[in-house]
Amino acid sequence: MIIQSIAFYIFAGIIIASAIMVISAKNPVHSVLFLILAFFNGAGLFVLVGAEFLAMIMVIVYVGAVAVLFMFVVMMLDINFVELRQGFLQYLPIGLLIGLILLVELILILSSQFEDPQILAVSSLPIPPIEEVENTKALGNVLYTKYIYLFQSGGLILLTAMIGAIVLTLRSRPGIKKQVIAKQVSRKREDSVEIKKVTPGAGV
Amino acid sequence: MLYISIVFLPGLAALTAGVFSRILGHGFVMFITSLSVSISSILSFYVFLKLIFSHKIINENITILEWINSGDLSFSWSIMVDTLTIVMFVVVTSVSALVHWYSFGYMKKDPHKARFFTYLSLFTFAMLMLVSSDNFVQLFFGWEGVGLCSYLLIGFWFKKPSANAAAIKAFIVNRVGDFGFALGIMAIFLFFNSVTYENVFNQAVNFEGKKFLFLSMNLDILTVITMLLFIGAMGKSAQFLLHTWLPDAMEGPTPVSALIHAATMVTAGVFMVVRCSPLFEYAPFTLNFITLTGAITAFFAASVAIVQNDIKRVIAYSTCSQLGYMFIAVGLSAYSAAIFHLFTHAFFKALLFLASGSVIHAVSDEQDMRKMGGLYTLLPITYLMVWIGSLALAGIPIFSGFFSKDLIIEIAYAGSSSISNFAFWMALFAAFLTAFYSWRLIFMTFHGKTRIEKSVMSHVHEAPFSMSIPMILLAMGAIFSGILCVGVMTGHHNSEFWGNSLFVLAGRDLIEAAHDLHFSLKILPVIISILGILLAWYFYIYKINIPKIIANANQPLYLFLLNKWYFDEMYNYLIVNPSRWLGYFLWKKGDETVIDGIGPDGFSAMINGISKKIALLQSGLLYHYAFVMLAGVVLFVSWFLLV
Amino acid sequence: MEIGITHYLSVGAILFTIGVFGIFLNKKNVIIILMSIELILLAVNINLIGFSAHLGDLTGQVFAMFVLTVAAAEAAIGLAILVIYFRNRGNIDVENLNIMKG
Amino acid sequence: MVFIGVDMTSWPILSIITFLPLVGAAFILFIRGDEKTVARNAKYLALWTTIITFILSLILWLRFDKSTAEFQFVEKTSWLSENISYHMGIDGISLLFIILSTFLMPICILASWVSIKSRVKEYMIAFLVIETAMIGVFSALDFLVFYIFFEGGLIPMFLIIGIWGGSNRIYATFKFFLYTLIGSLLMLVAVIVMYFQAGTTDIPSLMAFNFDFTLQKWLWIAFFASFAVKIPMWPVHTWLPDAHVEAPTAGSVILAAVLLKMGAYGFLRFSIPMLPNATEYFTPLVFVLSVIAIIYASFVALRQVDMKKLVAYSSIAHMGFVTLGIFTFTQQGIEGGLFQMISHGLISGALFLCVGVIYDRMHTRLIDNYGGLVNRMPKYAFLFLLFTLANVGLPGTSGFIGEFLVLVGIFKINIWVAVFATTGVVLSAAYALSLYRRVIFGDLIKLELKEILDLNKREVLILLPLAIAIITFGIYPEPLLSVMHSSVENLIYQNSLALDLTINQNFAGNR
Amino acid sequence: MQYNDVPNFLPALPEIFMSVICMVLLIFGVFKGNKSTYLISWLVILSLFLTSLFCILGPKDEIIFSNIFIVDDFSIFSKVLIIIGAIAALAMSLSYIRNEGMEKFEYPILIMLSTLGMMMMVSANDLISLYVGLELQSLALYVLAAFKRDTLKSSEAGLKYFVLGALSSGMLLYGASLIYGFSGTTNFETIQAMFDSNNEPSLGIIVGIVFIISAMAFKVSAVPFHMWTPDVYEGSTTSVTAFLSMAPKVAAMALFIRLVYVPFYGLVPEWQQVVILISAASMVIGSLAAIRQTNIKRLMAYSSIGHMGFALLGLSAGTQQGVESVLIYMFIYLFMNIGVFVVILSMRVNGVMVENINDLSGLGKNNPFLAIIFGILMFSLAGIPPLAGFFGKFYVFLAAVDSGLYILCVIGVISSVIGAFYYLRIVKIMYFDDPVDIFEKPNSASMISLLSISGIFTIFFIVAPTPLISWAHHAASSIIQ
Repeated sequence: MIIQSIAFYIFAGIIIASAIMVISAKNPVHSVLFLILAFFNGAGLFVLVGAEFLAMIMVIVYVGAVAVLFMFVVMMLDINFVELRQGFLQYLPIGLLIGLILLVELILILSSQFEDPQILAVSSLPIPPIEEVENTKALGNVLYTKYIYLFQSGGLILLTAMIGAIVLTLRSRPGIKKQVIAKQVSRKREDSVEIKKVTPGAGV
Repeated sequence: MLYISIVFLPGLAALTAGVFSRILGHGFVMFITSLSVSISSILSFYVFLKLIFSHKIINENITILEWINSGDLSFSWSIMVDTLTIVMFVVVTSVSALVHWYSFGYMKKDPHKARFFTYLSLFTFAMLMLVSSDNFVQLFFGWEGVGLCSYLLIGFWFKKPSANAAAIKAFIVNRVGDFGFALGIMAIFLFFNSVTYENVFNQAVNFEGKKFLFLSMNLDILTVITMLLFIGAMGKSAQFLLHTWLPDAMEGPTPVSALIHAATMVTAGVFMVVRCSPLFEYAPFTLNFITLTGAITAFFAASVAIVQNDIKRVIAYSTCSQLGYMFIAVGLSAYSAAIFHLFTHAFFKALLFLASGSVIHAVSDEQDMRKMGGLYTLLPITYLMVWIGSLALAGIPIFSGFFSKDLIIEIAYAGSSSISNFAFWMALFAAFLTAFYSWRLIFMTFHGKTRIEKSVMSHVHEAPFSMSIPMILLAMGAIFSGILCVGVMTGHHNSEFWGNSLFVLAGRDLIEAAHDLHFSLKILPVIISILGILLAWYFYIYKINIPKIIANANQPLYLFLLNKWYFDEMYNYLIVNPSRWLGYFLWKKGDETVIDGIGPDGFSAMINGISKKIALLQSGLLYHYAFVMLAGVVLFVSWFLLV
Repeated sequence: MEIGITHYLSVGAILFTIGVFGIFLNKKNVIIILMSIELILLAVNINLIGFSAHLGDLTGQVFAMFVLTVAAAEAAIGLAILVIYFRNRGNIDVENLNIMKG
Repeated sequence: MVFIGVDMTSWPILSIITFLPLVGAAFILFIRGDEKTVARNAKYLALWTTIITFILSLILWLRFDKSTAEFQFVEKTSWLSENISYHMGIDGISLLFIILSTFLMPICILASWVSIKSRVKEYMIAFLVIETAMIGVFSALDFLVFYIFFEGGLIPMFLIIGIWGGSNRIYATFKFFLYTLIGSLLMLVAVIVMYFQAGTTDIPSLMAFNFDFTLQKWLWIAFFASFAVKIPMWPVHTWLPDAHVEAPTAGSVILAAVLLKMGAYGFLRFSIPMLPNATEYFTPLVFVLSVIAIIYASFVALRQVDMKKLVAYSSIAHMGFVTLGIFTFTQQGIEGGLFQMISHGLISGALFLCVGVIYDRMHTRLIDNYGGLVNRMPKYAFLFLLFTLANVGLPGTSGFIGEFLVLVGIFKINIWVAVFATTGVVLSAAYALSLYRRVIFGDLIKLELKEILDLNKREVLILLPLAIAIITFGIYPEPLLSVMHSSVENLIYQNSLALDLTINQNFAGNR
Repeated sequence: MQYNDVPNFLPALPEIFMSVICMVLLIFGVFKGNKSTYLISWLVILSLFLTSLFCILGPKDEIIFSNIFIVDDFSIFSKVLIIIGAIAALAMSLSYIRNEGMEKFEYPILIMLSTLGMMMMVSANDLISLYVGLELQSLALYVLAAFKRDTLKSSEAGLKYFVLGALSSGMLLYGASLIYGFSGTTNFETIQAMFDSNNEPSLGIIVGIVFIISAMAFKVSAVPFHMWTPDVYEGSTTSVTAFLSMAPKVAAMALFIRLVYVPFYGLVPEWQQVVILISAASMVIGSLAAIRQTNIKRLMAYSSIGHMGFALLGLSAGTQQGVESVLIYMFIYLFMNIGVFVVILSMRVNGVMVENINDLSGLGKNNPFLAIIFGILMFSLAGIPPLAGFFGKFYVFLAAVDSGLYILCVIGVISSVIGAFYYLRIVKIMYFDDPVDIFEKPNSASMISLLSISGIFTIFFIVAPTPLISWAHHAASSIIQ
């Protein structure tokens, strides 16, 4: 138990610290790196409560795909870092105030009024004991059966994202030479070679 | 049918004239109107004579058409004929007919003759409707109708701004009177639940001394009603305070002054009070008030008349003064005397006006007496007419005024109250002034060296027959109407003549008492008048410079009188100007600044301002948007946490 | 001290708040905003997983999985939009993001 | 009466009259051709539509049973739900307004015959639509149907002022529209509240329903917001002068003659019978506002420099009499108020037409730009005089009957109010006659007026019927008054019953 | 735990049909290239039409996919409305996208995907399916908003929409997580059942509801979550704005209704407070801010904020009457919007789009047909009888008064007067001002027929209002037990 507690506090602490760094780091590259750190620790928290599959996904999807995508974009966009981070403090007080009020309220509510799960006893999809069915399998069991609708919808969402990303960013740049094999193959001699009679002494 | 023709002939004539004037032409219009009024006049005389000689009281009521019928308020267009009506018929139609004929000559050169005659007969119709009404509303109809015609005729020469101003003034001042009159009618309906004379007068006795609560005051019902009615009469009959329109009304053509502003319309107030005698009799306070007003008017108008220079204005103030006499009589319950004076006055005052019209006509529309003089050789007939009229007005024996006016002075003397005493002295003094200004007029106009410009002098001519014959006829009336009718109208048996058209409470009748007065008192007014004539002679023939000296010595008094006691100025200062200012203030400040400023304009300005601020809030910046969203969430969460 | 649901929720709440801060306190760089959104989603996931464990109910985990899926898709589209914005504008300053206002 | 051999009783004659103009408008919409042809055809089509509508509406008058207070020519079809139906019918209170509307429409069309030069087609359509709205308002027996007509009329009026109006028309038309809109929306809320209380928006049923006193007060205020603006009462009157000044002549006529009456009609049809206790409670307020309106507007009218504005302020003052009369609950007062409305419709319409006549010639409405018109325009001067005098309330014209009955009624109830209201009689003479004097009388000095022409045949044709009506009803008002009697009696009777009932309830409660 | 039985797919036929068609058309487009956009658009319209037929004719009152997908009258009503909006938006943009040079075959496909998302939203019976549907439509919309990728305005609109949309989904998720945690389930009906017995909801639930409502308010663009609307409406290319203002609004409103009326039906007093506030704020801000706008799209954005405020006024009633009124309102609003956007899309002078309100001046003379319909629509949007817009307002007020929300009604009255001002301003510009530029006449038959449909509906709704009302009545009664 103690170890669990210590682990929790470490993970939580790092998450919060790195989250703060994400939004306050001067260099966006650093931000991305801190984001990755936060995800890693999030995964750790997931593991602590037995959601191993999600922890894995977290690392794979977020760190492997999303964060790298971010990094890629940050690198790709030629941003002048020197100008950034100015005027951060201008609206800070009121912003902080509202944010803190929200935080205090949330924690107040969440910590004081929590009901016992036994009272609720409505758990519609009980987690099977880990000894019988491991987390990944349990998820798999419902994902393709009970939640097939959601699963398919998720697919549609990803399809949309794909279409979106393509339609927005794909550019057919004029002036860039592309290889068109069919064109190359169908090229005829007459198209490219012209025979001219050259009068001597007159040049072409 | 007879009565209906008397009343409606002029009306029909006016209608025909109005509608077909373009097709039928001036001559026809003038002829048809004059003819119909004359027929109606002859019929009136026929009825009048029949009444006198048959010794039968006439009391008829002919309903013509239902007018208003709403709940328990119901009355009709109808013609009610009794002695009072017949007397008024005679006065109205005869003077009107003569004025019509007179106008043939007087208006010969005017391009709008047809319109003039139409108005005249329309007026006659309205006046006849007024006197023959059987209910207060029809009375009011006639009342307003004559006011309208008066307005139209005063402003007949519409190109003259002063004429237009005078016309409007006449109408509006009359409306002030009507304000009281209308309220009076409403009060009558409120208490009597009817507006027909018959019902009202029959109930009057039940209301004697009854009070009603108004503004935590116990007011006597009949006093209130009669006071309100009398306010109407004051306006129409140009009594003190509401008299200011009458002198200005002289802007109209002279025949109009003769008909409307001397003989008929202005006496409508007297007629109305007399008609309502059954009500007034039970309201002693009002009667006293009437006497007082009459007395003050008689004196006031006479005092102003002595310094006026406009020939018509002198006569106008004289009219005003004479109306005061009539009200003195009315206030003392001597209704028959009042009507008698009305009757005689109609003739001699119309005569005076027509004669003065003749003078004005002769001197190319000049009205200022200071620019006349020495005309008697040139206008002998007119001169004679003015003499007859003045003698009648001054109350010199044999002439009609002697019988009627002196009777009123005697009645005033015979009355026992202090009010009647006051009225007596006022009337006496006014009689003196009357004689003075009448002869001042004669002397200034006809005697002495002429002050007329040469170019005008060459055109001076005596009136044509069309003008002189009506004058002569009127002169007959001025001379003989008194002596012929005094017995019938105010004699010992006058009640047989009047029938129930007049009502006097037992014990209030002063006519008998007046008859019994000592001879010295009877002769007193005459002496006073003669003194006035002599004084006028002294001032304006014998020592011509005296008036100037006196005027200069008493400059303030002179100016006070010359400016008619400064009434016009006072009204301008107290009522007209503040009204204009108030109108402007309410318009510019009230409507535009306050109501629009706070209401629609202010509201839209406010909305615009808010809209501007909201637009600023929409800064286009992402973090502001996010911040607002979050603030919204925080607000709602806090709401649930705290509430 | 026993680590209970409250702890997880607190971490979630703090992360959520930080994510929100990242959106509206950030003045210069839109990319940070996109990352803040990821933080918010992480906070939600922590909540969901925490509840799932607390309730002994698998639904939370399923939910979290779809959140993850969508988050990936969102990131892709977000970055794509960012890229075209950059192409048009030449920078990704938040303060310049206001040609439309009022 | 049998009309073209068909028994009329089985016809939905009210609906026919109401929607006939709309049919005409639809026909006009489909007129094609070059501009001139379209304009001419549109004008004639509109004219004939309105004339036929007028003739049909006369059938209503002829067949109207004066002896009963029941609604007549009733039609009922289900519409939104069982309790919100298309219900039409008229009684003695509404009949005359329908006649007034249909009577004035051909006149308005004729009045616009030459003065409207642009978009004639649209203009005629707008007028026909507004006619439907007007007739609908007065014949609706369902509150929602009433509301739709009541407010639907705003649209064409907005366009009429906005498109064919004067220089400041935008301000005026917005002010008019928004002012009236806010009032009527509040009324809509009140209607809905009533719907939930009584379960229906059927007017006869609502009349029979007893609302709680507190609720009545709120409902009354909401109604008042709508009707007071429409009448308009002081201090929500300022839209009227602006709207009148900017509206084209025929628009002013409709506005003054009919649209203003909708407010007072609303009081009579809704406030008084449905909310008797609240009406009684608020009567002093109405009296005070009406008296202020009469005196205030009269004073303001004294100083106007614009003819239409002057007439507009005079309308405000005259409508003050109407509200006074209505809230007296006496036979004379209410009948006087109704009569005053009809007569004011004729008179103010005529006055606006008169102003329009010279505006068409000179394109100015400023009084100072005129003077001495009688020299060139005797016919005009005569008719204008007649209307001015009717406006002043001279006995013998219809203006007198209304004012007199109202004053008689109000005198019974409250002498002070009567005294103050009567001052309006004096003031009206002052402003009306001074207008007349400044425009008509005097010498014709202004050069630009030297060539002004007198009324042409068309203008005489427009003004003469009004003049005849004003005089006829002034001398013989019985045809109008007799129509009202039963309905007004019933209104007063029901009102007193309702008040007695409350008194008894209170009495019982106290015991 | 075995789920071997084959689920009943039939009720989800419309959605399945659509996703299949989507993919088919996508492949078709990939092969045919952008030239096929026109054809694909018509195919999308056709398949959307078929979908709506499936919706109407298909089975109803079924809950499938283990209680996360529901088909009832309410969802059918909403779906049909959404499809009408989508078809209209697509039909009116056909010539537009060609003129603007953005003929890409993805355009109709994205619209279809977004529509699919909306249909999934309104059929959601579970927080997860809600989220998934919502995201599907949102993601497609983000892309659409930025679709004209080579203009700064469009990309900025996309970015703003995306960031704020993501924030709002974050809020939704956070709220959903709280609901899940405090109720132990994500299923709507189970949640509802909880509050039937348990009268005192925990604060966690309430905060969750607040978060979810905030997210919903964002989707329907209600104040204070409205700030994106004007910018996105202005920045997006006009045909997308047209789409944005129609179908997603209906879908979001339908989802909003389902959320507050199904899972949180037991908590009416709680959420009512929030909805009343955002409704009042939307009505007021929407009408106030619109007054000063000069860009017609921006103006329509504020107008839609105001209208959503009115719809929420009905929603806040918390009764079946309320739901009915919102449905009627949305239906009428959608039809009016069709006409409005046809006109905005026709605002083209010399081949260039114009968006300034003043560009409309003199339309009454230049193009009477366009102007008369647009004018009628403006009056209708202002809620003047006898036009359809009035009935929307009437029913909303009816519901609100029934629930005793008098003050809210008065606020509604005042803001509709203010709102009337700016609608009238447009009429004024069209009819009272002198013409400047002459628009090219909308020559495509689809535009003219859409405009006519919108106009005819608006004018003649009064004649036969009953079918819509009874349909809305059925729909409303299907979600309230």
